[in-house]
Amino acid sequence: MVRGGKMSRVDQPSMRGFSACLALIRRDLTLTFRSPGQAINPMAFFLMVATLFPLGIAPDREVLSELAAGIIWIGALLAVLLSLDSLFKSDQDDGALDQLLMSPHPLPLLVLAKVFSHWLTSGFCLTLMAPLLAIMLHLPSEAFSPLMMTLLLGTPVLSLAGAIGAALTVKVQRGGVLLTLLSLPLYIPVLIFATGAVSAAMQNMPYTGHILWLSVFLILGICLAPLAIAGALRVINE
Amino acid sequence: MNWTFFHKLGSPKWFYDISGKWLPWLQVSSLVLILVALAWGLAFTPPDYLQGNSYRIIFIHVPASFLAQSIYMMMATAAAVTLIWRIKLADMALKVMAPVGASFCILSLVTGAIWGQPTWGTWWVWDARLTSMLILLFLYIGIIALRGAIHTTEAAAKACAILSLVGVVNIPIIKFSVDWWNTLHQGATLKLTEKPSMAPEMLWPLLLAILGFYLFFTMVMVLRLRIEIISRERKTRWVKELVS
Amino acid sequence: MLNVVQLSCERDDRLLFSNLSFQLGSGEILQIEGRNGAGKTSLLRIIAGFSSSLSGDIFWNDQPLSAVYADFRLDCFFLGHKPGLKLDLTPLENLVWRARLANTIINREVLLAALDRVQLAGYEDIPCSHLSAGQLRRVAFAGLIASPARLWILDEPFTAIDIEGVSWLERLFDEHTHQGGMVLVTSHQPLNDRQGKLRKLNVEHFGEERSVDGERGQDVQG
Amino acid sequence: MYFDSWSGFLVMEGHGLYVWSAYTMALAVIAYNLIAPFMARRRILAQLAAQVRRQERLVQRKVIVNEVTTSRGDNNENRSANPENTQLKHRPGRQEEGSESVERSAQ
Repeated sequence: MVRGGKMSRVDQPSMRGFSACLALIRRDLTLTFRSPGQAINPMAFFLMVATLFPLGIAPDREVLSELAAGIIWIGALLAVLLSLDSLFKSDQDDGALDQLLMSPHPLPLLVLAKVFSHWLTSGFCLTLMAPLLAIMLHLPSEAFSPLMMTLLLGTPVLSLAGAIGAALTVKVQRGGVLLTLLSLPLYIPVLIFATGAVSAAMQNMPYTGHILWLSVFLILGICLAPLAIAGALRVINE
Repeated sequence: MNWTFFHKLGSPKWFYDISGKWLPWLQVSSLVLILVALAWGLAFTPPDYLQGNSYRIIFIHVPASFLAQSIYMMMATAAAVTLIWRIKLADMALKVMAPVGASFCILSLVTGAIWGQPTWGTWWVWDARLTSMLILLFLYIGIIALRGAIHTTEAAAKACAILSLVGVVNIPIIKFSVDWWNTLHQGATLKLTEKPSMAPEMLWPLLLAILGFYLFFTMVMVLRLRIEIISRERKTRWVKELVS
Repeated sequence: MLNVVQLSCERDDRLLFSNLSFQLGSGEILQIEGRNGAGKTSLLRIIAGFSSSLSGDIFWNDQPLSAVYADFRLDCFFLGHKPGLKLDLTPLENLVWRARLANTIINREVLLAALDRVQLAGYEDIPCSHLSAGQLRRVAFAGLIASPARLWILDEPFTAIDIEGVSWLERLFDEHTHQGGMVLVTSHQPLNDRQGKLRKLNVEHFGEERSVDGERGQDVQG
Repeated sequence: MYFDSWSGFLVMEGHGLYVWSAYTMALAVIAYNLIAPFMARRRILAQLAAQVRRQERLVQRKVIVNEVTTSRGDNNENRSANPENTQLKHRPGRQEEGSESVERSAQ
């Protein structure tokens, strides 16, 4: 009698998927705190991008306030891309990725935990830094709240979409450039709606539509991206 | 429902023999059609009242754009077939279609830019369709680069399949957001590739050109697929006999 | 009980092995031999469930592996070439996250006892980056001891292990098989067979017997 | 023919440059798509031919080695236990490369 694959009720251990995710998140966070270099790089890069633009274009107020949202968002996008390269590669190098694939828990769930811990150390920190840069770039005050909201909703999508590229290029030696190439097309809708929201706010028009669209992308990312990431990891590690 | 046909279709040797018969017909018909269509469009149709003769570029730009998009759709279906039924031929098709699609994407971009010059006086216009086409080119280059970066054939096959499926999910989102972005920033400029109400004598050469380009694409794909089959099945006896 | 039937694997259009079959009952050790590149590691990774591009079938407790992969992984411990430990974490932290990932509830004492058994008693709170390759392997073995998995799949466990480490490991295998466990191991050193439960399988016997003929190239699995 | 003269056809009331450059670009893409497969075909066929030649060379070298070993093998029968044929187990089917096939084809 071939059952549907589940052991009999009695000896089936309760599957604690959630505690496995928590353990993964705790592990990644302690790893980041133990070697903070990994988390500082994207923030330093973000700050540097924001200082290069005034030097390159013009320091005066009207020009910068017009460009501020775009500069901040493109800086955040590139900084996230920078930190994505080592997402799965560090696990691949020391064999921890095999343990991840060997876990009885569903891989998309574990991958979601890993991407969440990556977002905490990269996207979230960039969002916290964004007001500082907004001031430096003379962003008008009414545009601060949409900027923060779009960053808060948009950076997780950047991590999720970028993780697909990271999973696909985990075994490629110098996969950084390829990762950027694979992830950029997925970033474009987020960039468009985020900067659209801020510029709409600057012309004091309502920007709730943009925020709703960004949350649509976020939910779409949370549902679909882990499946693609898990599929890619399984395929690459055959 | 017997699946023998479907599985037979999947075997490289069977495809190699059948395509051997189709090839000459495809070659002749596609080249003849393209020549006729382009000659007709270039020399015999009257100029457009608004854009003058520069609209003749439409006979290349529109077929190339259609082809670039539909090749990506075909790649997505080949990717789905590779992942679900694991038919090797589908992966060979996926690998072979990418460069052809990229070349037509580039052709569509360049002809669009050239067409933009006489109409607006600037070489590059951030028009919604041209921008989407540019992003589509990034998707193509991503797949070609990923195929080159992973060396084991099985892993490369499945990775590219996943990437093209992710890409195909993303195309409508990109199209929607680029169109929305375009209307937000620009006034109602003449949409470049929006076909002005096509007079019949302009429409016929265009349809002929589109058909010619699609036949040309099928011919090129069959050519490349046969070579890929020989390369992948080099260990089988029928390829060894073929080669020696 | 693991049962592999007519397994064949093609890697980069090179036939590694074909129609390879074996059974592994509880209390048995199976050593996979073969020269480098013969496909030992690929065989282990296929059985552990990493690879899905194979023809032939694998049964776990006489159910197809694809249907019971969660139960299989609850009961299986895989040790690859690399120890699978994060170098910035301490051995204890490494064992904790690996146990959590494998869904086993483990308290500190059990882990400390396991570390003690592998002679790493004092090292539990030193970052793994300070440990040598041999010690890292022993931390992985501590994970092995602490895990309730019945099937052990070990890929070249004897690398970077000194002589008395090898005999210690063999005693560990005997103890595990004595309690009804199963061990699937690849290594170049011949294991001495104290309790008559050791069987050997050479992957090369199932190697490339004949060039892939036309029909073979046609089948859908490819 | 809409245009009255060949030169009119080339100039196309000033738009000729753009139209013709677009069409040459199209010609370039069509040429690329036609030539690339043939280049690839030639490269792969050359590869396969080289592989077949390497295979034959391998076989010939084995035949020569066999004659040498069998002639040497007759006069020093006692030293026959060289490492290759200690594990003279029956091997199902022929082994393509590797030293075993030396002693196998010698049987």
